[in-house]
Parts: sequence; structure tokens; C-alpha cells
Amino acid sequence: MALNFGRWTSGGESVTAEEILQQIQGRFGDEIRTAEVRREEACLTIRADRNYEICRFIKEELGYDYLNCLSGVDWPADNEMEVVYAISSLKQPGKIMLRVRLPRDEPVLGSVVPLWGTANWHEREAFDLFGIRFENHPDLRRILLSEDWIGHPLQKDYQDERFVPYPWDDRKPGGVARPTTA
Amino acid sequence: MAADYAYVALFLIVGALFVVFNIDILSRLIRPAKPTPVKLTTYECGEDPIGSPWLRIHIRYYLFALIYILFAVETVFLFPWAIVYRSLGLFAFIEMVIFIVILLVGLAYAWATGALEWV
Amino acid sequence: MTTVNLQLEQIKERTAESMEEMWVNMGPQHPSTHGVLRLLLKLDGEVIRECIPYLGYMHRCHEKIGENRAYVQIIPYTDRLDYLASMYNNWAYCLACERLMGIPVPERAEYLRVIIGELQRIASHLIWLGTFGLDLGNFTIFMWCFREREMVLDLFEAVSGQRLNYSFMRIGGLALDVPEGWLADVKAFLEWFKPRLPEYDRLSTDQIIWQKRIQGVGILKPEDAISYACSGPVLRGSGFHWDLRRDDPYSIYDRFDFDIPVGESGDVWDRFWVRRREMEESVKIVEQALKEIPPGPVLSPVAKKLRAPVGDIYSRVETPRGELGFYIVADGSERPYRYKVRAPTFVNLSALPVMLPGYFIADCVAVLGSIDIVLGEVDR
Amino acid sequence: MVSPGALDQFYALFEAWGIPWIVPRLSIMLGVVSIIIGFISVAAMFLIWWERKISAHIQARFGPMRVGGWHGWAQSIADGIKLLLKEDIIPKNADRPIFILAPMVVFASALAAYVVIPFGPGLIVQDLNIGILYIIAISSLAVVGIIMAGWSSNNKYAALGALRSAAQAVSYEVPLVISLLGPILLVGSLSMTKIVEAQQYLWFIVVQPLAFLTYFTCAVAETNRLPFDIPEAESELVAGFHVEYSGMRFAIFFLAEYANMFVVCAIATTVFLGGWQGPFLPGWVWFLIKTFFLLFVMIWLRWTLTRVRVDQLMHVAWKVLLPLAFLNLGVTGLATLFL
Repeated sequence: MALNFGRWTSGGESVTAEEILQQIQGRFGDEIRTAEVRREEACLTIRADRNYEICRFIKEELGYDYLNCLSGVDWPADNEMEVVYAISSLKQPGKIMLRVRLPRDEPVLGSVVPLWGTANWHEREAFDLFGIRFENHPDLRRILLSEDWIGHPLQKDYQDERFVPYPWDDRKPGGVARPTTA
Repeated sequence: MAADYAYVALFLIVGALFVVFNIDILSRLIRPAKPTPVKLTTYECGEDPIGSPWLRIHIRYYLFALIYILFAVETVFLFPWAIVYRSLGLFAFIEMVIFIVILLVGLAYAWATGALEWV
Repeated sequence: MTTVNLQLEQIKERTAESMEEMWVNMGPQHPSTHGVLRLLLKLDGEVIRECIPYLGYMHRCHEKIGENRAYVQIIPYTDRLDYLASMYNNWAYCLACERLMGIPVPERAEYLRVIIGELQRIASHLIWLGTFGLDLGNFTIFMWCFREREMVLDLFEAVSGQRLNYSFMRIGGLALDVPEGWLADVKAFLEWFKPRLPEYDRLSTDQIIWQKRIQGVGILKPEDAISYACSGPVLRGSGFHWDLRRDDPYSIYDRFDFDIPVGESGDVWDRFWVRRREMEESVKIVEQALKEIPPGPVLSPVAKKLRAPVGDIYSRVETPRGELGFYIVADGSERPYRYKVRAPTFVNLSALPVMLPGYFIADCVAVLGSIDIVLGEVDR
Repeated sequence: MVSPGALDQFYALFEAWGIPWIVPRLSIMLGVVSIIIGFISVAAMFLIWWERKISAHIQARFGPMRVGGWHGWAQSIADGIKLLLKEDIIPKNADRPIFILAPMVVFASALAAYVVIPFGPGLIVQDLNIGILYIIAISSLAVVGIIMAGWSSNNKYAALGALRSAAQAVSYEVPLVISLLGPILLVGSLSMTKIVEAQQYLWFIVVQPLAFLTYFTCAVAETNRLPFDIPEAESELVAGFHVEYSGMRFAIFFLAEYANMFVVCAIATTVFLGGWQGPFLPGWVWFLIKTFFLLFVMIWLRWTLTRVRVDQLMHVAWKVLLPLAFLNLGVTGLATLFL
């Protein structure tokens, strides 16, 4: 029963990143804040409220069914949190970097666990370390830290007395405040 | 006859006493005894156990026990049979074949109904 | 947080309801969880009905540390991720930085990286085969595999001075060129190693107990493998002919001729057999690389203080355990703004709850062994 | 061990002094028990050291090399002293009386089996006329001890190990007994001495190879050795039934395991390999050589094979070994009848 995918066996013609972008923009034009092509990747920034529909479109209609990575990024300068989905496929070339910006004081996002099982632990990790809450997640609790941990350590303003910061602060003005020791 | 088994009784008693001697006399004299509450907890890979291990045992285990009892009784019968086998000859053989075949049918039935599958 | 406690309360209630179900903690202090993984198993007799993994016993803020170190300073920390394949972690991280900063790598360094990386794959698969045998109750194969792994470690010690955490790769190449005669030593090792593989087979593959123990156990269906984004031998065991070395080529892997072993049904046997044959393929790659390796420098001239341009990158490589990805966000300073590790075994392990139910406790050990987890990487 | 006449004279001497008749008899018996216990201890220590050396050489290493000088011969003694010095921990939640009783049951039953082992011509503690039946009965007592240990520990791994052990013991008891019936059929007696004497010209392994194979397989299972060590299965159940035992209590289980190994191999030697029979050397030497050869085979199996799964274990017992044992019995019966 070996599925035996050769290299990019689906369809034969390869889809370029521009075409991916066009298809998504054609369907969800209003939802997309920025779109660009970088290193053969289709990079998109979308609004938060319909991320599940867009992900489902990418998975089921574009056929990008392999969620490589899901990571949170904290942008206190913009007062925003970001969730980045790295999506690809085993059947066709091309990668999609899907970014969602969330308000920093209320980071809530729809879960994509129904689409990708792997999102389960990635989302728990983002919740654990960034405090991003994923709605409709089946089991949203801390994964790496102990359950009685206070705070979300990868937020840029997280403070802990045991934490030793980087000795040279070369961040540009307007960047992040340097973490301080207590 | 019964005197033959004096050794058996003695071996059993001395065996138990040997254990008592080693653990509760010899070893007690030289080993430390510093119990702490943590030391005395039940081992379950470093986590607190959930629930008790003393729970109802699955009925499947008893099936094995039942089949075993059948065959154990059979072997009790087989031993005297084996000793006098030569003097009884063909009669003993046929009689035992009937006996064993009945049991083997039972085994085949247990086999076919899946009673011999582990849970 | 009360979520876990709540769940435990629920479990206790349910246990009281049904006297036949038993919740057993397997790990963190258990000989077969390959570190400090904790699995909470619901047992019915000896059959597993449910499995809840708990992680984080070895969490050490890898990503937070990464955000507070310069790009070069992170390399030693990557050693500690998958400590059984440190060279490959170094490589994956350096490759991500090189891609981000556009730094070229000299030809000789690429060849040496391939040789070292594939030797690391052999060593990593050897320790996997040994511990997998240990999980199945076969102690001897563990010692036999360690014998050859020691030789690989000797080779690595000769180039880097370390036996486990090498920190040998640099952004833009390697720390040092290999010592004189080292390549001949590698060749000699391969000659020694090739006849050892059939020897392992006699202890493992050829034994009927070994076969019966792992065939048809812990099946990972192809759709689950995709949904859980499994990678490496776990994905290939489920029938996907997929290897980043060929399908998303990095370094110079497109110059070598090698096969990609694939399983059929996605059971433990397939994952075992895929890894077993991968060792042969690694030998082939190293032999080809040894023939073609050119002389030259091993490190591109790079600035002492590396700064990455503003932007981000998700870069992935095929480590012995699967797709190791580094997601790095750069803000133009000399340290990454965000540094995320997509650990292959973290992702593969998340598929464990769908692989286990319906099998025995003894199978649990085999299935967990077949995923080949390293807790340093799972917990980060 | 001594001629009966000499013993009677010895007893008469005491009676002449007016000492009650039981004293000389009991002291002789106690002497015999002490010799056997001493033999078990020495044999177990030797076996442990031997197993470590054999496993080491199978695994391309040396094993113990330092304690005592030559090839670490004193390693087992050092280990024994270490275990004597270990703290004895009884978990708070354990069922204390049964927990303490369990090692006694296991060891006493292992020891009692030595009553009928014929080490040489006349070198048998008591030649019971039902010898082989007795040894089977008494050695299955050990399982009761194992179940007691597993159950009283109040530990889930131990409980699972005990359940496995119970199922395994009852399953392997049946083919083991039936495979021994073939030779008994040929001898017509259950006495161990008679069985040995019947093999003066031909070892039963020659006429009963199938019975030997089924017996030996069951014997490995009965002693909980790899590939059938599922009651303790360290990679699954950590240590199974004795996971909560420490120090000397654990050591007793360990000792009993090696004592049982010796018993099952001694039975195999007696029933299939002609017991003490052999040219040139004294009978007990031949007996030990054959028994230790079988022990070597057991050790060899352990360090080569993979552990079977619990359902496969049951499968082998009921669906492979039991039919084979019955086949052997039937063929033997027919052959005795018509040849």
C-alpha cells in the first residue's frame, strides 16, 4: 500500500507562490492585510477573525496539508501578538507563511486543531509561553511549564529574578525594553 | 511413609526461618533504618498514584484459571495411569484416549471461542 | 493553574465509577520512556484505552535563552536539543542563519558537513536500535550497537574534541578542518561497519519473536501521519516517499545518489526497518562524499559580530529523527528577536495518543521506542 | 549419604546416653538442610557471577574484573554484603504481613524442591516415591509467593506483574507436566532415583526429544527467565512483582530465582539426560556438569532472545506446547504398547 509519492507528483505543473497568493486573495481579499513573495514562499498577513476558514481553504482546496510549524511572536512595540503558520505540502512545491496579528492585551484566535492534529501541541505551547488563547482547542493547558507557573515567559516583558539578560543591549530605539533583573 | 515427609516439613520450616534470620536478624543488625514519608510512598514512576491497584480483575483471567483447573485435574488422573500403564496394556490406552479426547474437545472449543486470547 | 488538577479530579471520579479501569503513570522515572517523559495510561486489563502525555520535565527555556544570545552563541545550546545528533542540530541552526544572512559555505565544508552529518545519522540510528532492542527485552543488541557508536564518537572527538556536544559547525562553515588522516579513518570505519549490519539482523530482524513483537503494532495511518505532521522515519514508515534531503534539498545532497527506504503499513516494524536501511544509505552517501571531497578552506570569511537583516525564515533539514526546523525572526540586531525550534520528536510524539489505544502495555514501550524521542528536544 | 547401618549405630549411641530419640535424628536432618542451603547459596552466587561473565562475553565486554582478583570472582559476595547493608523499605500502603511473608513462601518452596534432587547414587535427601510429582507441586508454590508479593505491594506495576505471573504459571504448568508424563510412562515410577536408573543404557532425550523441548521451554517460563520474563519485564513493568522490595528481601527473591533455575535444570538432567550416569567421573560430578550445561543454555537464551508479549506467551502455551505435549504422550503410549 506504499503511497510512494515521487517528487511533486500531483498534477504535474508546479504552482508558483504568486499563483497561491492570487488564489487566496481572490477568495479572501478583504481578510488579507499584506501579501508578498519571498524566497519562493507566499507570505501573507491576515486578520484574526477568519483564520480558520483561510486555513481550511489552504488545506483542502490548495492542497497544502502539512503544517510544519506554528509559532507565536510577541510585538510589544506594536502592542500586538503574532501567530505564524508555516505550511507546506508533500505533494507540491511551494510554502506558505501565514501570519495573524492579534491585539496584545486580548490575544484570542480560532484553533486549527480540527484541520491539523499537530496544531494541538503547537497551540498549547503558544498558550503556555505567550498566553495566546485558542478558541475551540480541545485541551488548552500548559504543556512545557508546570501547571502552577505564573506568567508566560516568552512575552518580551516577562520578568523573573533568575533570568540573566543578554549583557549588551543593542536593540534599536523603539524596540523592546530590555528585560531587567529584579 | 509419613516419616518420609519429615524432611519436606523441615525444609519448608528452615527455608522460612532462613529468610527471617537473614532479613530480621542478620541484616537488621547492620543496615540503616531511616524511613521518611517520601521513602515510604508507593512507587509509580515518581508521580502520586491515581486510584488503588486493588481493583476488580478482568473476567478473562478467570477463564484461564478454569481451563487450568480442568487440565490440572486431568493430570492428577494421568499420573497413576502412567505408572500402571504397562500392566494394563491396550485397555488403559483406549480408555485414556477417550478421556483426553474429551478434554481436547473442550480445549478446541475454548480455542475456537477465543477464550485463549489474552485481554 | 487548575486545568490539570481538574482533569485529575475527573479521572478519579471515573475510576471510582468503573473498577476495571486503571490509570497508570508511566514515567517520568521509568526505564523505557527514554528520559523523563510521563505517560498517563488508562488500562483495561493490560490493554491501553487512552494515553495522555505530559511533557516539560526537562524544559530549560531554550527559546528564551536563544533570544538573549548572539547568533553565534546559540550554537552550543543547539547541541543540547537532540543530544544524540548534536552535529545535525548545529548544521540545521547554522544553515538557517546562513540562509537568513546570505552567507556562502565553502565547498570543502559542505562535503565535510555531509560526511559528519551522515556519520551522525548512523550513530543516532545505532543508539536508537540499541535502546529499541532494550525496550523489547534484548539487551545484547544494545551493547553491540554501542560498540560501533563509540567508533563514530571517536571520529567526532578527533575533529571537535568532544564526544557528545560538539559545537563544531559555524555559521559559514566549520570551526576547523579535519585532522590529517581523518578521512582515511572514516573509510576504515565504514569498512568495519558494513558487515556489522547483518550481525545486528541476526539478533533482531531474523528472530521470530522480534518480528512478532512489532509487526502490526502501533499503526500510524497515512492520514494521521499527515495530520500530525510527522516527519523522518515515522512519516516514511507510514508509506510516504519523502525525505527533505531529496525533496527540499539543502547543502549538496542533490549531488549524491541514495535511496529513501519506505514502509508500507505504518506499524512499528516499518519504522524499525526504515531506520535499519537508512544506515546503509548513509554509508553510501559518505562513501560518495569521500571520493569527491575537494581541498580548500572550511570557513567563509564572516564578520565577528553577525547581524541578520530584518525579516524571518523557517528553515528545515532532515535530521535522523525528522524535520528539524528553525524559525528565526530577525530585527537587525546581533541576536534573534524570536527563535523557535520545531523539534521533530516533539511533533512526532504528539501522534502517540492516536497510535496507542487498543494495544498492550508491552506494545506501548515498542511504539514509544519506534518514535525515537529525545526529551532534550521535546522539552527544549 | 551415609550407609543406613552407620546411621542406626549413631542413633543407638545417643539412646545409650539417655538422650531422647529425636535429638540425634533432628540434628542429622538439620545438618542436611544446612548443607543444602549452603549449596544453594554458593551455587546461586556462582550462577550470578557466571551469568554476568557469559552475558558480558556475548556482548563484547568483560563483565566484573576487579573484585577478588581473577575475573572478579568475588563480585557476587560483594553484592551480597551490599544487599545485607541496604535499608529495608516497606511502603506505607503495603499489606504488611503478606508483604513480609511473600519472600518466605518463595524461598521455602524453592528450598523444599531440593529434597528429591538426586545429586548422585544415594546422594538424595529423601527418595520420595512420588518424587517428580512432589517437585512439580512444591515448585508451583513459588507462584503463590509471587502473587502475594505483587498483590501486597499495593503498586500497580506489581499487581500487573502478579496477574501476569499467575496466568503464566497456570498456563505453563499443564504442558510441563504432560511432557514429563512421556518418560514416566517408560519408567513406570515417579521416583527420581528409579527414573535415573532406567536410563542406564539410553538417555530419554534420545527417545523423547519432543518432550525435552516442551519441558525445557516450559521450565524457562516457570522460572520467569527471558524470553518469558514478563512478570518482571523491566522495560514494561519496571520490575513487576518485586518492584517495592529492597535490600535483603529483594535478595531473597533473587536467590530463589537462581535456586529455581537450578531445580528445573536438575529435573531436566534427571529425567532426560540420565542424571548422574556417566563414565569415569563420580556421579555427582556428572550431574553437576549436565545441570550447569543446561543452565548455560538458559543464560545463553536470555542474552540472545527478545521478550515475548503476554498474549504471545499464552498463545505458545495453549496452542503450541500443549498440543505438542499431548502428541508426545500419545505417540509414547502407542509405542510402549506395540514395541
